[in-house]
Amino acid sequence: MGCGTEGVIAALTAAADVVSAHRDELVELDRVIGDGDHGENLRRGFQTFVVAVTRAAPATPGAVVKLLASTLISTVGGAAGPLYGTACLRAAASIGDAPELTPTATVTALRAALSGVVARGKAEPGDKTMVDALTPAVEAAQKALENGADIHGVLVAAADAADDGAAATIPLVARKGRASYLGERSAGHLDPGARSTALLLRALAESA
Amino acid sequence: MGCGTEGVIAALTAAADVVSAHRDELVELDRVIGDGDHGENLRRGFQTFVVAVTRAAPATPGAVVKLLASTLISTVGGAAGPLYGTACLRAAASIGDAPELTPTATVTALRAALSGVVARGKAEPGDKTMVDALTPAVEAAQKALENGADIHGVLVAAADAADDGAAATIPLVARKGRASYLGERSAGHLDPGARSTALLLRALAESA
Amino acid sequence: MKKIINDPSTVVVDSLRGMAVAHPDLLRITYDPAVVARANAPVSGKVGIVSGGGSGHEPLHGGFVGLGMLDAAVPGAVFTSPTPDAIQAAIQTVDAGAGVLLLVKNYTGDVLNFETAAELAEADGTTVRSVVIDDDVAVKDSTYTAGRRGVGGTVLLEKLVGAAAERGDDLDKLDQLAQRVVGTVRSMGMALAAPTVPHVGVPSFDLADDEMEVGIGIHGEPGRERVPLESAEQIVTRLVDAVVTDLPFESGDRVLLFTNSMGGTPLVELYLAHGIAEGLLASRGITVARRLVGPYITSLEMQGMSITLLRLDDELIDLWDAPVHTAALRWGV
Amino acid sequence: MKKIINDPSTVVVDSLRGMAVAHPDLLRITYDPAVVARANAPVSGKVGIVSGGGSGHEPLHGGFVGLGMLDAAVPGAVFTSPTPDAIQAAIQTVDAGAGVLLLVKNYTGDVLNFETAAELAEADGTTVRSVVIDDDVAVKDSTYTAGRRGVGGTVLLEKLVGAAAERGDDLDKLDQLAQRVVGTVRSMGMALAAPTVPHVGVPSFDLADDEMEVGIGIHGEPGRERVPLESAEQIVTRLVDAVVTDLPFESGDRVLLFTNSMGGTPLVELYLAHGIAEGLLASRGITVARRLVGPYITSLEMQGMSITLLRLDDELIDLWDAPVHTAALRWGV
Ligand SMILES: Nc1ncnc2c1ncn2[C@@H]1O[C@H](COP(=O)(O)OP(=O)(O)O)[C@@H](O)[C@H]1O
Ligand SMILES: Nc1ncnc2c1ncn2[C@@H]1O[C@H](COP(=O)(O)OP(=O)(O)O)[C@@H](O)[C@H]1O
Ligand SMILES: [Mg+2]
Ligand SMILES: [Mg+2]
Ligand SMILES: [Mg+2]
Ligand SMILES: [Mg+2]
Repeated sequence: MGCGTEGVIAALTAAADVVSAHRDELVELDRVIGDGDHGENLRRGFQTFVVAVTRAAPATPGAVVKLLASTLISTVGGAAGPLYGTACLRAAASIGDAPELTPTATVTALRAALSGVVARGKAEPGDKTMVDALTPAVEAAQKALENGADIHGVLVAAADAADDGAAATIPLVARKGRASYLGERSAGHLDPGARSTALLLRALAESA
Repeated sequence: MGCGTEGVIAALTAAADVVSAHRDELVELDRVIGDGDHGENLRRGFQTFVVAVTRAAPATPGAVVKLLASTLISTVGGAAGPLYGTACLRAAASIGDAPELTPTATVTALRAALSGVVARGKAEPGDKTMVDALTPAVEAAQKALENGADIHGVLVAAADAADDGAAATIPLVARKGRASYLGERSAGHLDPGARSTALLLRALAESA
Repeated sequence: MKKIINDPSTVVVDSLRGMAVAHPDLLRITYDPAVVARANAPVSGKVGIVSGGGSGHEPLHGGFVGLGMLDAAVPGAVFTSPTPDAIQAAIQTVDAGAGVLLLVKNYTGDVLNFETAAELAEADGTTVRSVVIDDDVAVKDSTYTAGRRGVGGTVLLEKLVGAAAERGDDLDKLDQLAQRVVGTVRSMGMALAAPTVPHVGVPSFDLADDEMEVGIGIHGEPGRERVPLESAEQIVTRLVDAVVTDLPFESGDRVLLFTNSMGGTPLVELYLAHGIAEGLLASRGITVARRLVGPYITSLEMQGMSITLLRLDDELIDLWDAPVHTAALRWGV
Repeated sequence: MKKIINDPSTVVVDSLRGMAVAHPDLLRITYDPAVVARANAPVSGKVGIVSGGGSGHEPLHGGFVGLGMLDAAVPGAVFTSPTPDAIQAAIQTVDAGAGVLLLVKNYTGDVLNFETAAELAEADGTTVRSVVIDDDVAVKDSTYTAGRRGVGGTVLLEKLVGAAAERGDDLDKLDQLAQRVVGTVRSMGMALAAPTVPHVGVPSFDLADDEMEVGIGIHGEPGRERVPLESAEQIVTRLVDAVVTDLPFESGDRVLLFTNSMGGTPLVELYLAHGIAEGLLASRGITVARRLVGPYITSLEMQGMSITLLRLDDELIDLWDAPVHTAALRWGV
């Protein structure tokens, strides 16, 4: 049982709602160790996508994710715009024009997304970035797949691992992104991008 | 029994001390309905006088008051500088080069001071200015003189009347000076210049 | 109190020393008495233009000393008009024999001190004229009061009269021009937060997070009224309406619109407000022919703004466009 | 939050509209995407100089668009780097066939978005070069981190490269010049009080009345360390020492000293600080040959300042002195 175009649109629309619901939380996290715009920028980007996807009515899951990519790139700005945008671009490419997402395709797409973020941002695990949420998420998804999980199971495993990965950024001293300017003072705070990554994966898992 | 050069210097030095002691009070009064510089400006002027008078060692009471006048004019600035300066200039002129101040000469000097303030500032009683302290002070001093008071008695009467006159400025709406810009909002506050006038006269009375 | 200063009692002189090293070719500054003069003063054959007042309004007045504007500025202590001897020193410094014009903001202290200085200078044989500017419409005018304050219009007056002096106008013509400008310029200001005077150490007035002061001056004195915080649209409409209806400025008028920051209001907000003001004037049929946008007459770090309107004619436009080279205003050279 | 605005979500565009009407002869501004371009762009035969970044640093970058400086600026949302499509639109607007040079402040977001835009423009056949400026010595540099921030040096870079482009230098020479400037400019900043981002509504950081932030950036991010409030002498010494020892600047060097206000620090304090900085440099045998004093790269209404030093040679002095006509910087024309 895979997931078609409708399902992908529904999942990403649910993700957009989650971002809006957590807009203030993400702004506050970014205010403390960054410049306070992460929540507002992501909200703007995902809300634009919700409008765009109904207008454009893309035909395949890959086309939907590609539309999300271009929308994020052209409306979010900051670091998260290109990073999430590239992630989606790579994910869309890996999905191709398949009519349905399979559990395997889902894990492949997540891996492609991670490779996109790393390719753009050059961050390594432990740098206190979204990579610290996405990396364990991809590994957990892979394991779940090998244990025969369906898409829902794959995404739940990814979301759980992303939550842990995000929480694990709290003690870290940032080496990438704006928080790195604080040096030691960045330790003791949750990284906003890792948090938004965990929130997005959770939203996808719950609507899959 | 009159008051010679030494006595006048002593009295004005005492006045300088009183101004410094009340510097913050005058600043605060002026902060509320003005621009907060009255206490600082008067302190600067009178302290400069204390230094100047020992250096210049003027020979007569009139010369001492004339030195105070020029010092205030050249160091106080704002409205109070020229107003108190002109007051002292006129007072000095009325004293002339008499070796001693008599009770009569004292009242005449106070009247001359008032005429100087009015000539410069064009304020009338009730405008919420130092004139509201100085006018009743002159009248009370005159009455005391007619009742045979000595210099001390004359100045105590002036100081008492100035206190009442200053207190009476509280309900007034300012028509002159910076407080006039507040319109109705100036009512309910003691006028800083009226207060400083009362403080100065009290200092003179106590050292006479 | 949070300020980048060493000692509240030496702020003005310390700041002037920095200004002197920052503009060595432009200014010649003395400290006792404090006078900011054009490096090449006196300019032979030229009428000297002198202004001054309390410090804390920077760049006014020292930032406007230079070619095509002031020959000298006399900075008093913070918010305290300078003393006659300092003003007299400035007059002597710029007097080239053609006379000196004093541009005085209408505050009791400034008027009295400049008056005394003028008398002293006249006694020394210098021909001196004074023009008092009182463009603040927030203060109701009356012969029984101290009258209106001199605010934003002062900047425009100094530029226009300075340009006329530079082209060689004599003292009489400059006196008349200055009075003409005073008669056709109006301003109104507001504040979101109070400034803190160094020697006071606490804010000049206390304002709640949801309040603002309307009809404010430039010395931290409270305004005419305290009202609930409003949107930029409402704030600018208040100011423009008050200014336009006072003169009044009418449909068909050509004006210079000066949108001024009181110091703490950043450019992003100021441009936003300026755009609203231009829209309001356009809807009234008033043509904005020239503009000035920025912090030019301030009240220390006070957050707030003011709107100044000047009715223009061809001569005033030429004078405005004429070259000016000062620390704060420069073009055409 | 106290600001003269209508709606936090439209601040940037509302402000750009005001800037457009304030400078009709100088600028041509589009809003979607937001681009502030020279009125006469593209200038035939000339290399286009483009910069940009988040808004809230005014007058940077839009205030530096004009003759002898930038051909276009790309303003993002407040403290948010602009998106590739907006940057690409700016590139197209200024491309006259001689290529376009992008001046990028070193922030992950700016670098990534400008990088993407450059790729898109190259794909469209425009020759694009990018130079990243990272002059903030407060941030320890390292290949493992995001590296140093681009701060005050950006203003000087835009002026110098803009002047060289105006005199006709080709893309290669401009690229080399820009890298040379980046290699010889250093900055350090501090703050007394935090700014408030419109869409956040509360101060970016909380500072006690007796504390200050040292090594601050221009996005309201806290600095490297929080220390007790100090005197101007101590503050400026901290900044100058950090900047001088980093490059290092040495005895005999000729430099441009840029004393910058973060927005909320008034001119009276800034000149005071500037004077202290000149004294410290003189005592080190460093000659201040040129200066810039004012709020040119700000962080909304943040109270604070920064010191930027650029080592000069004859060519850089000529480029600095060359005519410039922008909303915020103007001389020689
Ligand atoms: N080099 C990088 N690689 C991966 N993620 C990064 C990198 N730099 C920043 N991030 C992520 O971006 C988040 C900040 O996003 P955002 O606030 O939108 O960008 P900006 O810092 O430009 O305001 C950080 O919390 C971090 O997770
Ligand atoms: N026209 C006037 N006539 C008489 N006294 C005046 C006049 N204007 C102001 N004053 C007095 O001066 C006082 C303010 O002095 P000061 O603060 O030194 O001047 P400034 O208002 O220039 O700061 C007022 O409290 C008032 O008593
Ligand atoms: Mg951010
Ligand atoms: Mg006062
Ligand atoms: Mg005063
Ligand atoms: Mg940002």
